[in-house]
Amino acid sequence: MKKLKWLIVLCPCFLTGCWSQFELNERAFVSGIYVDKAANGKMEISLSFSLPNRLVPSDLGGAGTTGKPYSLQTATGKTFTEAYKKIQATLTRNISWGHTRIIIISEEMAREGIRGILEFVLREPNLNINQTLLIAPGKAKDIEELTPIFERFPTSIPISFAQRKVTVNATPKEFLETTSGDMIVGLLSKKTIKMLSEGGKEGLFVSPGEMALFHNYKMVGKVDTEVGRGAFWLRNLIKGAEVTIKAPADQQLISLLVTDAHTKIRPSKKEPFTFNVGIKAEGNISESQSNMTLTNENQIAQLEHEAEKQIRNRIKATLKASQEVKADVFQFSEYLSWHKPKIWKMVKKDWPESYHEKVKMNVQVDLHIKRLGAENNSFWEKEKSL
Amino acid sequence: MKTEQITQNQLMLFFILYYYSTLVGFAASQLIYLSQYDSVLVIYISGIAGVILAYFVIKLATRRPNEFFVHYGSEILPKWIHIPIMVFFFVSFLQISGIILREYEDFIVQTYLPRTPNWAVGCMFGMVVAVTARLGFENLFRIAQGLFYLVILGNIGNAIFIGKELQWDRWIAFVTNHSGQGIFIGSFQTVPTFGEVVILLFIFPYLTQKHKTLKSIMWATFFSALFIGQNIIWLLLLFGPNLSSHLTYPMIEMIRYIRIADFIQNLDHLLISIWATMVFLKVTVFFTISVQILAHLFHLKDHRPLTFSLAAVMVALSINTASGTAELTSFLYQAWAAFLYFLEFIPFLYLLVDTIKQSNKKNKIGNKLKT
Amino acid sequence: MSFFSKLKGLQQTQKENKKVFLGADFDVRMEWFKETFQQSIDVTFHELTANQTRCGIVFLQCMVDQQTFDEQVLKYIVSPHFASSPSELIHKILDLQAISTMCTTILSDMEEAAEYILDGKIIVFFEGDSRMIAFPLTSFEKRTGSETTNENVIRGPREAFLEDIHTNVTMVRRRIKSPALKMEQLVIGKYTKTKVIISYIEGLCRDDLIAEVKQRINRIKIDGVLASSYIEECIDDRPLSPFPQSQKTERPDVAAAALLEGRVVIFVDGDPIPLIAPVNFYMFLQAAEDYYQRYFLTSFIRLLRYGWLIVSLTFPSFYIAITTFHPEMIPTSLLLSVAASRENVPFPSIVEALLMELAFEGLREAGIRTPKAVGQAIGILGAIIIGQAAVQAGIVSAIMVIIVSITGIASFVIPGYDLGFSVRLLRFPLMFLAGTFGIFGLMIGVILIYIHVVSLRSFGMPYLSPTAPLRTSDLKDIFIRAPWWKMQRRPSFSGSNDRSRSNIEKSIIGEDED
Amino acid sequence: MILIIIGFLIIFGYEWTYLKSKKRKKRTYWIVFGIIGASFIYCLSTVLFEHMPSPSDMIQFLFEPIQQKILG
Repeated sequence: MKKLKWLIVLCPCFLTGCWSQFELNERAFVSGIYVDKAANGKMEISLSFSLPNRLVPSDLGGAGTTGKPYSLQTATGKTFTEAYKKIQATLTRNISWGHTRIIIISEEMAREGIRGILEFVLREPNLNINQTLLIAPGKAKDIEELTPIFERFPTSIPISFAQRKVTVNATPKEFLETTSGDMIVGLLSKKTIKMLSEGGKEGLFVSPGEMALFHNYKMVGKVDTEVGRGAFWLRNLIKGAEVTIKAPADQQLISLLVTDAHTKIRPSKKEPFTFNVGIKAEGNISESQSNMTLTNENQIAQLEHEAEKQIRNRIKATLKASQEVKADVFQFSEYLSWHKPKIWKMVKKDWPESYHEKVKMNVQVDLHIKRLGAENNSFWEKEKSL
Repeated sequence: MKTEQITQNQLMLFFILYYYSTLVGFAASQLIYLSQYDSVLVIYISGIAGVILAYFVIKLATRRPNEFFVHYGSEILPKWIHIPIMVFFFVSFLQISGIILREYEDFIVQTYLPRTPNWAVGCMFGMVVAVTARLGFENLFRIAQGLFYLVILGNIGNAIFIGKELQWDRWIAFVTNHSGQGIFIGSFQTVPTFGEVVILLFIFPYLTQKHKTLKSIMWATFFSALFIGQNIIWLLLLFGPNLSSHLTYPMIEMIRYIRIADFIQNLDHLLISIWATMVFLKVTVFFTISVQILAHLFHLKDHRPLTFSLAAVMVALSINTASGTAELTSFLYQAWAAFLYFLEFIPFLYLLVDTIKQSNKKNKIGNKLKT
Repeated sequence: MSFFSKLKGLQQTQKENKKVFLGADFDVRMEWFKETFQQSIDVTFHELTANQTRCGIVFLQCMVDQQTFDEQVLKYIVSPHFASSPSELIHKILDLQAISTMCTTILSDMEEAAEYILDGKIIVFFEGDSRMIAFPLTSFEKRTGSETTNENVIRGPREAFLEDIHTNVTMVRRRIKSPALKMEQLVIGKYTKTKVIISYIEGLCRDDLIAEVKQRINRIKIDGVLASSYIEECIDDRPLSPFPQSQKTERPDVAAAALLEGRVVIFVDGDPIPLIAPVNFYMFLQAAEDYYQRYFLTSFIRLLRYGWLIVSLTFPSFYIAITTFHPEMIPTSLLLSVAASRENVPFPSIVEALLMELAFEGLREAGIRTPKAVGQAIGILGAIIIGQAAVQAGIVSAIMVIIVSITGIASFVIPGYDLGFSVRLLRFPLMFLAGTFGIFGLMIGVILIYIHVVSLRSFGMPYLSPTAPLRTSDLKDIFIRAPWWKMQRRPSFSGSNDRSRSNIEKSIIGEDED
Repeated sequence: MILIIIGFLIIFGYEWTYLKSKKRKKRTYWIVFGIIGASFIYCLSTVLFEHMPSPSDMIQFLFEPIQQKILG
């Protein structure tokens, strides 16, 4: 036994220092991937690196924080690998994919198709398939130029959009799960504004915007923010979001915060192409510009009814938008295949057509307003009655 | 040689790990590819087949409960048939351990140690296997007992934390989606894995309370089918059959999906190393049996001096088996199952011959008594 | 091999010790004693005449209580009232032993007499009779006022064993006042003739265990036994294992508790730390205080100890593995600060870790060996000044200092010092493995250690005993400590048929609740 | 290759001391070292001849047609 232990102790001594080992300061950590379209059918890959050498505290011999702690490297290539290997060639450190959290693809590239990108993401063992996937208008790599006000890295900003569910959080995994490559993905919007924090300089400001519809891994259309709200309901992302509706009596605006929501999609039993969408939601009133008496049970019931109707219309609008481009972005086909495998087998071949023509939706919304907030009726309402 | 050291509890816990390890880790992708939503059903069918095989194996083994199969086998079949069969068993078990080791090497190298050569991983692993084999079955099963709780903890943790990511709407598919073809092909590939219970024949003399063996095996099969089934259901609910069958190692992708409060991510390395210990157990048990068969064939007092050299052969086999993943997978999917069927049906032959011989003997004695 | 041949040689020389009988002649015997103890200034030879009989008194000057001897023995012998004739004197002293209540020994073998003298007894012999009498008036300077120094408790007894074996045995006997408590004495060591007492409780302890312990101790042929560790190394099941296979304690209460569990305690004269066998892995993680504090607290602290045990074994290697092989395991924000602190470090992290670990071990060793007054200064120097300076100079990263400190603290959390030491030792091969194969290497190392521990035995008892092989009834005192009224059965390694240890009727809900 | 030779030398030495300490019969020595020798030759040949047939090739040759037939 003793000899053996020595053997085990000695064995690594012969071997240390080879193969897979890279120290932390020999690695370049990719925090985000930007994909743009380049000329001649090539793609332009930009990798955002975080630079820990610029984060060294100055009392430990660091250079202080003169530069920004991130950098962007760009290269073009026919395939993803070709491009990233070109970047690797210019770097002193090894590219490390493990901390990539976001992939941003330009609209132009998305319209071309993102199959190649997804293929690389899936095949590379170190890349997770649960990053955030977003589409950017114009050049994707410009997003990196935004000024991170609260965060250290620009990539944290779009990631937080997805995490806080202000835009649809589509991941490569969700894309890959589908049979047809139909998906709804969040689109960013860019704007240049004056930044107070940067001493009034003009800077890029990125916010969540419209939504992109994908069919067969290609972007085929967009829906605007208003219509896109329906997607939040259908994809079960609405929890924590705000819904503004018009009061039934005086058409003034009332805002609700959805505290709990659950969406259930089932193909209807009689008609295979009609889907029952059941939504159960709870919400609190966060603001009311209307004169309606919120403490009245009947009034609230009316308000709920009105809200349900509006939500229903939004969802239907979203569905219609997706049907127009034949993109089954909410995976109704999946529900059909789970519940009615036989029917699914028959319509599998020309599903986009059937989706476009036959699919209908029965939306059942059950909204319940639970709390009114710190005030019951709007304050001016009380003065009147006094 | 000391016998009767393995308690029934140890046997049960060991067999749970034994089934669980490779099926979940390596075979899940192929199984889901073949039988889609029927995979769980396939697991249960295979489990039942395994128990039936175990019944016959135990029946054969209980006739001479304290002797080694290698020794008493020549009483059943003529020596010139028995010894080649034993040599075949020896080579097969060594080959099986080599194949599992190869799958494991590929897995580790691809996922965690890119650029590390296969043989380095194999040598490290082979060394541990040899050390464990040297300690004999008693310690091997004790190791299993200790590891079991760790594995179960890991599994439960996995099940809980992944739960919120699952798409529960998909569960109805388990009820509605069936295909006879899928069940048949899936079962054909999976039954041999549960049929590996045939190793019981070689460890039978070591067991205590031998009459309870079948019960332990049944419980072990039940629990492992439960755990495997749960993992496969989780996989299907998380990724769907389409993506699951496209991933080389769907388990690891699933574990990567665990997010606890956005702080603890990527627990895969830890959980995978827990799982790897199970693979280690499986390789070791096959290896130990093959070494013991060889030692018994030569009528050696113990198997210890053979372990290290044969471990080297195992590592060499694991590398020599296939030149690449494509060759390995095509071998595993096209010939492996049939080979295992052949291997696992040999005990039936012995049982049959033995039964005939015994009834003959009885008849003869009966005849003698009559006359 | 050479070790064994030495042992054989020893055996032969010991056999040569023959008995020497020199008859009744006074001068011949006196001469023999003087020759035997030539050039030994501490041996006193005294001749006197009492009642017309020549008496010889031989003893080790500094090891006997001369005053008591004078008052209790000599006074009577010399007094003319004691006996009227030489033959009556001899008859009274040697046959009737009528001079004191001390447990004297009568002997006539000169070699034996010499041994008795060396053991601190007073030998008295008379003209005209070959027999000699030995008075056990051993008395020497002992350390007194014992208080625990290593196994400290907040609540519970503070008494600790001393060097003198008889004091130690008494301390245990005072706690277990039962005739079933047996103390068997053996003498080991060719020159030291050290007393070794094997104590156990008859009926609780397995008979084969007692026989095994005796047989193993009797097998030892050695020049000298100066401490219990001499014996420990000779009776280990697997002497090449880094893990301790018998427990050591300086507390009589721990020894008594071990006896009550059916274990054997081996006292060695001259060492305040007796051995306890058999032992399992988990006993090294139990402290005496566990049984004196409330069970909730104890259970929590025990679980904590297991956590720290794992930390102390694997923390540096885990750090090496994840930073050099799997940085994706670290959350991004943490990774960036780790990477930033490592940015200027010139060494690979395995070298860095080894450097720091070795420095830490050196500091610890220096702290123990240096005089107490200087020790504290070394602690401050090492911990604060060197650590700080090394980080600022960019030789090691701040994270590594944290890791090494945490590991160091973790190794002190383990109550069994022996186990703590072996864990500290095993850390180094694990670090190498982690530096070569990452988490996979670490896992291989941990499996190897686990396999080794599983296969270990301490006096036939499996080292991981209540968990592998599993004995559910014994688990009450392993990871947690169940309250006393729940632990009604003795651990299963006790040989007693009647395993019930206590019978306390206790319901959790108070009786007068309704 | 050097690693294999070193490895087998260590194995050889280790088993030699093991057998010696256990005082085994001469026959055991022959069998053990025979097996060590055979495994050494196998290991060496896997390194020297990259495309040496392995048992798996044999299994594939024998059982692939059978499985094909069963599965149709």
